[in-house]
Amino acid sequence: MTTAAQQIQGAISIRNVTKIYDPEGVHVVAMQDCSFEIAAGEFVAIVGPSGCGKTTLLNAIAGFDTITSGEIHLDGELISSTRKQIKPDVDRMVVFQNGALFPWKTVMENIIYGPVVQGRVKKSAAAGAAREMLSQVGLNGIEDKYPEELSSGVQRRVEILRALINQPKVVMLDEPFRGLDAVAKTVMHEFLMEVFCAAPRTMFFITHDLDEAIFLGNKVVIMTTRPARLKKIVHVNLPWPREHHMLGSEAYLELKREVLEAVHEEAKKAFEAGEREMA
Amino acid sequence: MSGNNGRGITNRDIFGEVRVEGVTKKYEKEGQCQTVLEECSLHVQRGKLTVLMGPSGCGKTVLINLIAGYEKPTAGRVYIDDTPVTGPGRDRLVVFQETALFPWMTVYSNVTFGCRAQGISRGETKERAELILKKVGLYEFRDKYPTQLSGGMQRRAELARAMINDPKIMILDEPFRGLDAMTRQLMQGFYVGLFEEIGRTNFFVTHEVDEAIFLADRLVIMTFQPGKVKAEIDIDLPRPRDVRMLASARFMEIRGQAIDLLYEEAAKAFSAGSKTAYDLMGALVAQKGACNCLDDKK
Amino acid sequence: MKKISKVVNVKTLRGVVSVVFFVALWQLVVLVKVPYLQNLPYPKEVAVDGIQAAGSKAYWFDWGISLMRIFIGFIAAQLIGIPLGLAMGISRIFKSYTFPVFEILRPIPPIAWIPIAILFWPTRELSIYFLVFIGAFFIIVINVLQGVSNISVSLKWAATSLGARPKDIFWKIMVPGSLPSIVTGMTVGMGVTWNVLIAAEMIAGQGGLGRMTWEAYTNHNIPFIVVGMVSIGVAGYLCSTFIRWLGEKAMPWKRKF
Amino acid sequence: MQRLKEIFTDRQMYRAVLGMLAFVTVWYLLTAVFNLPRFRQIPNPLAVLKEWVSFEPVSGRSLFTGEYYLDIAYSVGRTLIAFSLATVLGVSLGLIMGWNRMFFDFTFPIVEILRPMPPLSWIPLAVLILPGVEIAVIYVTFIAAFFATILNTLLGVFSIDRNYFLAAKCLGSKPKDIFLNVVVPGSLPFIFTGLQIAMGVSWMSLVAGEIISGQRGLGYAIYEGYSLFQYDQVIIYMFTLGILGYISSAGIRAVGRRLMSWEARRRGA
Repeated sequence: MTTAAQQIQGAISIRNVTKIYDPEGVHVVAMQDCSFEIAAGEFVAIVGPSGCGKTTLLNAIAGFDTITSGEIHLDGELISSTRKQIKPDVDRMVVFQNGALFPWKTVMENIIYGPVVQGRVKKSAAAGAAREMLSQVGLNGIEDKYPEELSSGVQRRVEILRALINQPKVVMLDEPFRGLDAVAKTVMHEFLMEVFCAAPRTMFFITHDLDEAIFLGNKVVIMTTRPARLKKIVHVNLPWPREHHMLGSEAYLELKREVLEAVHEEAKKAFEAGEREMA
Repeated sequence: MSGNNGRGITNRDIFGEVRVEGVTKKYEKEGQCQTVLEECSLHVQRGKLTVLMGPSGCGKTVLINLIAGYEKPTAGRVYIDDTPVTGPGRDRLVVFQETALFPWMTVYSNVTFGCRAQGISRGETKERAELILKKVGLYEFRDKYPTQLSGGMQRRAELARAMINDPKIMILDEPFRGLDAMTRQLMQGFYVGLFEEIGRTNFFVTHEVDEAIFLADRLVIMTFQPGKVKAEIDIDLPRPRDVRMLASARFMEIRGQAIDLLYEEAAKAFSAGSKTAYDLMGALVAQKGACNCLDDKK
Repeated sequence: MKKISKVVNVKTLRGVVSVVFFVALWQLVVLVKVPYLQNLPYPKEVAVDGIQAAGSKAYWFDWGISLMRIFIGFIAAQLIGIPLGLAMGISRIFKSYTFPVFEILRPIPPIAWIPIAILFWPTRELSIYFLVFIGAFFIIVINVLQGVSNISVSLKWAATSLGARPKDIFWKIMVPGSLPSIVTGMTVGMGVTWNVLIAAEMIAGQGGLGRMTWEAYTNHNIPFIVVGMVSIGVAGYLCSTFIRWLGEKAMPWKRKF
Repeated sequence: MQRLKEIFTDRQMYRAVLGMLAFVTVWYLLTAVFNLPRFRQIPNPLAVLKEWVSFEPVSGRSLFTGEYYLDIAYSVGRTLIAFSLATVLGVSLGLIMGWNRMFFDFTFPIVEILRPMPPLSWIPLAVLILPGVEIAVIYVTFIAAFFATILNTLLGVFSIDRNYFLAAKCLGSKPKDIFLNVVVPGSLPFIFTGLQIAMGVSWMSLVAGEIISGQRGLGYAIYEGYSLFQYDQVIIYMFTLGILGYISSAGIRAVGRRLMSWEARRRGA
């Protein structure tokens, strides 16, 4: 994957980003002075306590929401700041937490929605590309089904394909495998790794599952509890493609211990803060 | 954790044991007969935490309903301390999936529901409730309604509602389902701490491998339809359990073992045409990687 | 200061603008004599008539009559409908006997009962109560029935495990569990009830807001017709608000913080 | 197994039939046999049925007379016109209101002012102002359906998960695409609930409108039957209205299932 690094785009630079919701009223500081860099073609896993502002960061990068101060650049181009907010663009694709496949469209209609609505290709050409993509990952014969007829695992994969068909620079996934059981998750990891290795691009992957974060990530970014700041970045130097036997290796366990400690500390803080807030 | 609770009662009186012997459960739905459990036998040991795992649709919840007495087996028997189960009873309390707190009662009324239904005096009820609410850290929240609590607090309230009755057996059906991973882990720590302090027979059902291994004394894995026990693994991680164990070599070893067993069942489920399993195998066929790496491990 | 800025925001401003615009449009329509709509009274005429009416005893007497009819018919519908719905929801056998009959009578519009009601009940007043009752009855039964069947089994099981007897299950699980649906049913029923009452008063009534409006019609007093309509609207709105308030009081657990 | 299922459903059927028989019997006993004071006036079920299927009905209206179907045609025609108008206007207004914040802020207060007035309170004004009683009756029927449709459409738009909007945006949709691909299909389930309710109130307002304004149709026929002492006719028309109401809401359900095949398939799965 490093050989292809020259053509790969999608370097993200997050500089001193602060986000305050409802500054005049409740005044919730979701993110404070958060900065870090994501190299082009890197698989970054973001972990942190729930409600800490990971999704806020994702919304800012995707262009769904403005930020209060700071700047976010994509390949040197300003994509989000206080002065100027750039609308979501097709170079950044999002896979949502609870899934956002349109329930009223079939799998095929969902996948080709992006290319057709952008007016890039004809419907038939898009359908051909979609069919090929589906068969590559072994999902033949589901083109005419509605999402809710499929298991959540398949739904997730279709949603990832719907993002990938647009050839984005960055794919952002917000806890995409939440709620799947352990076996289904392993399959999803294989799937994601395969599509990533086939065509590396920047992946911004929010998760709560530490094994998943280390197993898939080039680096694991650990955020603090609210207001979200950068707590620690753990670089994962396991070779690609990742394989399951690595899960037992000493190097892996060492990484896991490091991440676990940092995350657990923040989770406890978040929990206590939450309890205080309720009272 | 042993029977020494200062009341001079033996272990046997406060901790129950469950024996499921050759239980079969069939359902008739739209003219079709579906065997959910077949010749299923299981032993939940006295004072131990037994965790049950299996693919979705393997009849975990049905097994719980049988033990709790909400449903009756088609064949076979369930024994609690050598007495056959005939219906629901106060010696076995169930903590349900999602939550079954009564939304129209405050935390206090929920927790004391059992005491009031059994006609225990007001003073004693109050005393017991205060003790247990303090233990689960909900004393200040006793006058709130369940919807006003966070997910983690709701689960603790439900644990308290069951524990206040001193059941001989606690049955927990995926009690932390729907919580986010972080809260879930904290709840696991909290729950395992309570178990290590009080003991009592616990029967815990989950589909999370990490959760299962982290909590269990003994891990039971079920087969896909019809459900019966496929394997039992003794978890020899030391107690008290600590989150750091999640990163221990022994933990990862057991985890790999469990996932292999579950994978086999998922494959079987696929050939049975299960919707959930379709996606596992669809991927398995296409991705040699997945198969290879499984083979590597064996 | 903060409070004021919360009340006077863009949204309320737009609301005020839209209402002012609506009244202005009304005025304009009459002024430039848009075909048919030119027969409408000016807003001012309606306002004057309304203020005049508010000062007269007869006007408030009509309010009282209508409210009393609603009250009696509606309460009767709840007293009979709620237990019936609960019984149908709890006992499947009872439901399979009664539900079909219920389903045959339900689609008949309540107003179609008017002749039979007049025929059967000895006084007009009683037949109006009956019509109001019919308007609210079917709706409350259907809602209670749905409410009971939506109560999750695990709540019943949990209660049984904790040692609750059937009596406890009924009073502590079934009744509070179906309360949200009861309130929904009452809110919807209140709307239908006013509709039925107005028709019944116009057709068969003596006194009441519907009759008042009808008399304005026979006298060709158009401004007063509008006064009647507005009065009916306000009365209906007050009744629905009252039910919602009652619902909030009865279900403190639905309140968020 | 098949047999067990049949027995089960049979038992349901058997109870339903028994329940209805009991209802008719009680009705018969009260009206025809016991000769109770108030019940005496009410026609008994046998007489009603005889009249309904008679070739030479006393009232001139039965299953075998043209008059009967003419009455039905009048009412159905009015309901159809009013209901379609309400659907077209209500759904489109509701969709735009839900989609555009500004439009919503300007129009919703007016809707809220007009909505609490029961549709039937419009009758006197409509009769006086509108050209012709026929249009007044249709207008009253329309008003009833209109508010129910508009409100449910609004609810439908508001119920759409925010993520669908974001996903559509991020896939490169323009506002028009979002409207057609997210707003419209996303609110369909609620729109159809609204249409069901609207159909119910339409029939009710229609009957009242026909009675009060004296236009031909089922409502009028009911009242006419009452004034001419043809009480059998009243009951026949009540049931006819019930049947028509049931058919029309079943029709809406069927159209809804057609348009929302994703919902139907999910339930089937």
